[in-house]
Amino acid sequence: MSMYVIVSIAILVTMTLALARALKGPSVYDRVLAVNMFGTKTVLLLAVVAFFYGRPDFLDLALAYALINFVGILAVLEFFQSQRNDDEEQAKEQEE
Amino acid sequence: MELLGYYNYWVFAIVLMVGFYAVIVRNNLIKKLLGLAIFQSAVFLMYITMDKVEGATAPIIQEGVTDQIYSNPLPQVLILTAIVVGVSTTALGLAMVVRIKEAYGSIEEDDIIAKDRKS
Amino acid sequence: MIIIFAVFLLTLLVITAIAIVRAENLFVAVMLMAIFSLLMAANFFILDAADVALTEAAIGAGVTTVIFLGALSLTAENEKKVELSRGVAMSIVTATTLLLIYATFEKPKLGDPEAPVHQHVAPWYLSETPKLIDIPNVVTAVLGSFRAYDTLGEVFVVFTACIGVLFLLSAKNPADKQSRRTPPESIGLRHHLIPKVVGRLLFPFIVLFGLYVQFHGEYGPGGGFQAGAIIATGIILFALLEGEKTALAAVPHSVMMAMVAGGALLYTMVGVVTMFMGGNFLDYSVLSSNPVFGQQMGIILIEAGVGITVCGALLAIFHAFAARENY
Amino acid sequence: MNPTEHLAALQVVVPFLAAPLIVLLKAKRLAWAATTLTSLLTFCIAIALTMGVLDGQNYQYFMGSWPAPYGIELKVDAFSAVVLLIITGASTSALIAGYHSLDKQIGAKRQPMFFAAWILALAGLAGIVVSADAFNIFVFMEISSLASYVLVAGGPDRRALPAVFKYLIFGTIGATFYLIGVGLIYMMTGTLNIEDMGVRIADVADQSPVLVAAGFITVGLALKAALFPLHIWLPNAYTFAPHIVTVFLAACATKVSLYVLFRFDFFVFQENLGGQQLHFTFFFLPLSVFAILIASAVALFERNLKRLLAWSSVAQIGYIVLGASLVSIAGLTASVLHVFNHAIAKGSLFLAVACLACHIKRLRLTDIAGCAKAMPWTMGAMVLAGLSLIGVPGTAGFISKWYLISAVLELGGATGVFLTAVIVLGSLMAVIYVWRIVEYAYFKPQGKKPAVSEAPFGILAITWIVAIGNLYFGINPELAVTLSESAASVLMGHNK
Amino acid sequence: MLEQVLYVLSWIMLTVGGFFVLVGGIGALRLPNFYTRMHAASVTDTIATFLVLGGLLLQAGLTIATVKLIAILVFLLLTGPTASYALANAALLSGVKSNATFRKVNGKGSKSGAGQETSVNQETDASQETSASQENNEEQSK
Repeated sequence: MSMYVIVSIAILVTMTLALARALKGPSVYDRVLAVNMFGTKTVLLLAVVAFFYGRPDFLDLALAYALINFVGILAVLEFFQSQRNDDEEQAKEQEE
Repeated sequence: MELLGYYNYWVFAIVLMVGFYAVIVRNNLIKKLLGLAIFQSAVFLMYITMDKVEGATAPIIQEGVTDQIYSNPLPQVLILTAIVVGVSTTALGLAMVVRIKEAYGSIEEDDIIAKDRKS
Repeated sequence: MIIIFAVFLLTLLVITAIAIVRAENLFVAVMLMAIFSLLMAANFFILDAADVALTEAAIGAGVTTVIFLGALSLTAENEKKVELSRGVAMSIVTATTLLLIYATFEKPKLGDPEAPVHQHVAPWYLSETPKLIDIPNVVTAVLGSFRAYDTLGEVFVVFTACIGVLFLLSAKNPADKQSRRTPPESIGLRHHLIPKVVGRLLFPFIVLFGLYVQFHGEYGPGGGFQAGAIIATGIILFALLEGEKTALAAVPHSVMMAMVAGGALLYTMVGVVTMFMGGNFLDYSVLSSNPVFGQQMGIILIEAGVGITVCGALLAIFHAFAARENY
Repeated sequence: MNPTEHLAALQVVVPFLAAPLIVLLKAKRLAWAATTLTSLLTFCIAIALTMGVLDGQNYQYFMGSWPAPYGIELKVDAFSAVVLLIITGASTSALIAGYHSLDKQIGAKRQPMFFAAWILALAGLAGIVVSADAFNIFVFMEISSLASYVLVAGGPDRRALPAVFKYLIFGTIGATFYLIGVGLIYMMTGTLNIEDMGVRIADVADQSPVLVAAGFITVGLALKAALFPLHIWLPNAYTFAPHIVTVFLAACATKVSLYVLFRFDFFVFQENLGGQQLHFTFFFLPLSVFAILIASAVALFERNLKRLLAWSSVAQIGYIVLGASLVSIAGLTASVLHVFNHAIAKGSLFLAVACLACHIKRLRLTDIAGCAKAMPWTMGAMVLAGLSLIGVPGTAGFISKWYLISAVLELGGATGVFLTAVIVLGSLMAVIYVWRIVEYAYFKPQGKKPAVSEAPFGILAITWIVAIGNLYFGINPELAVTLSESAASVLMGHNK
Repeated sequence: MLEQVLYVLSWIMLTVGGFFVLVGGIGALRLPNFYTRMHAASVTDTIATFLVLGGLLLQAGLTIATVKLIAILVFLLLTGPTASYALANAALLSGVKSNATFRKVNGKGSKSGAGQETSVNQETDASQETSASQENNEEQSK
């Protein structure tokens, strides 16, 4: 039992630190990094808590989280890219 | 421990009102929708809090285990519905915001009001 | 012990909520919203609501973030710092908070098994489900049979939202008059070979996992909503990697609409068939000579309807936002 | 299957079946025809239900055959029957008018989606009315609200968009407040069925969560019903919506929220919560008086025809709530009667507006100057409906105002006299704002604009049918009065 | 005997995993610039994940849970580095410099800076430099 608690506490502390990084910034990329890290830590936490509760069949959830986290990060990247495209085009228009 | 039993409900009240504050005070329409999403999430927390039974586990019946008690399934069903309702509202609101941006060139409430006055 | 974790997570939740409201950059606010959602989902899980946690993660953290980002890229990223009638709002908000906190003190405590919620209807569900429906997941039983009419309504909420978004975003863009520029071909994450390869590798597994969640919903956490959202997320991943066009070629618009309408229709038709077979609306026991088996069959059918509609609707909404840029 | 058994469910299931099919239709006329037919069918079901209720039948329906507190129960009584008639009737007549009116406002390609949203709004509103389950009401409330946001957003003016956004924000806050209230009551009673709640709440009635729940439910539903200080979303939403949407929503949307409010309050709270009757009166009576006076006064100075009528709607909600806030059989009868009569009057007024809009683009009062010459039939219908709105004897509006005044006078004393004065004053202001429309249409010289001609026959015919309804129910009020009286006794029956 | 060994082993793996999670978290908060922080975050995504899930695997024995755990592990080990790569790539392309934030940056002024960086135009090297210097100027002025 106790080792689950230790790991959970470590994960929780790290989640807090990641949240602090997300609040602090300074750049948007730092925040995205923090969100990603927060997501993977949630996956770990869920896996550990599932064992702690003695219901390992709930690992499905952790899997779903991992997946969604990944897609979320890629969506953010696509967002950056589309913004860069916009900026480039605006710059071109200004040159013209 | 006595007071911790109410902690969830306090968090519910505070988060609810943080969201509500954003909805009524913030000028930006997307911010309003974010506030609305927080506002609705707080209600989910309230419902889910009441389903917990001490020492129970999620209401998925384990075969062969007889003395296990289970948490209340009903609030969970209700909140499943409410989550979907929430995301539907958000999506519709965002579609409106996109249209407003195209029609007015701004998503700030005071700009929109000013532009309507002019026309 | 776990409850202390929950308290800790809830504190983080409050901090995140305040940070979202205070952030001036909307992108940052949306990122924090994803954290908010994950925190909420972790809390739900700790409070024994596995199904809800799955839904909140799939829909709240996944799809909502994607839709918000889609809307952000069409509007503006920064917020003007103007606040309307702050004093009045502050007093309303404080008053209501105090009222709600006042109301907590006569509420049953967290986890109190004597609370009235656990007395009347809920024990009946827990004790009768094995007899009447015989599936382990009581949440699915209540969702699919005892309160199936609510779920039908919920499917139509999604349906309405989908129609609404399509209706709103099918209007002409007034800024289009001088056809400002040829839109950039949306080609997905073009310079990113590694995400592309990994994404392609994962895509079939995501869909497979979605199907697993769909059909395992009677036995474990999951069901139509979660599965629909997960499969939609998978296809959104595909669209992000390969570009809008390829994704639309794979799942064209007409297919999405057929899914949205077909799922809703399937659900309603199950109800109508039970009516014709002599039961009440959505009384599945008449579907088969063995009422328990009929119930299970009905639940599988309506869950399929839910999954199809949710998946189609979320995809259609995503594409409506993504395609708006190309107008 | 015996259809009469399933009538209550069919009221919702029929539009639900139709909605997905309508989305898939490509041709706009086909979509229109399908929608109108469905709406007509629901209207027939509502009539059948009303006849049954008048025969003393009590419709009770268990979804999925699960008994009441475990499954979801549907229930139709006299009160529901009145509201159902209004909803389906308004929807059908507005749709018939839409054949001519809609093309100018919404492109052909988008019409199938618009009609699907329409039928969903209809299903949602009907679902709220037939349901006897508190959470189920929330779900259907959301269907109807989301669908009506879509409908309002169909307006061609860009100002429709901020208006509908505001509508969305307020609507969602209202619905979420309702959800909080239901959650708190569920927490204390363990049930979601409204009648079961009424039974089980007795033990915990004095505890703070229940009191707070009563507050949240009342405020949330008042917000959705656009009761006076919470009405700010309404005028713009009604003004910029497509004309036939205004007909539909003005006739029933806010009234359905009032329906839920009354039902909840009279079934669950009043008999159990100590002093709830007094609270109810103290909360709603002043608000309704303000609503009548202030909203009517605003309408006096309004220049846009549709917004003028929208403000008048806010005032009329005041009358309805005034009747209910007396917590007496007479007051409630007047209230339900006014729900019915106002729906007819406002419906025909907005239908006449839709007729005007066939040829006049903007609807400021100055734009309709002198149009009575070219459009005598349209203006005739509008005058008739306006008379009913004022409450001139011989029209439906008179009956409900009469019942309202007699209910108020039952109170006796200074309050009775004061409230009578308020009602009379409100009616006088209605005279003035209706007169302003008449003055512009009949007595102002036509501007330099090109001559307008009479609206197409179809839309005119439905306008006149509804307008004559005003006369019919003014001369033959028995049906409406009987229904309202039994509705009032259903509500008050729980009060003994 | 074997059971006890496995138990001890899983105990060690979980504890060490927890340690790495913590180290990564501290690093992500404390390290001076974006790329170093990313390095710290990657520690939690790879070795820590491996150790924690591995520890759970040993606990689970041979059940359906094992399969799920392995699936999660593979998934995280595949996606974590991919996300890191893509993020670093995006940051680099938009001109986040590894030395740009070495200077003591005032935490409060950071929010407006965040908006700036995404709109940096990186058409040419010259513009990149000017924009970077502009940023520094702004940071200094705060």
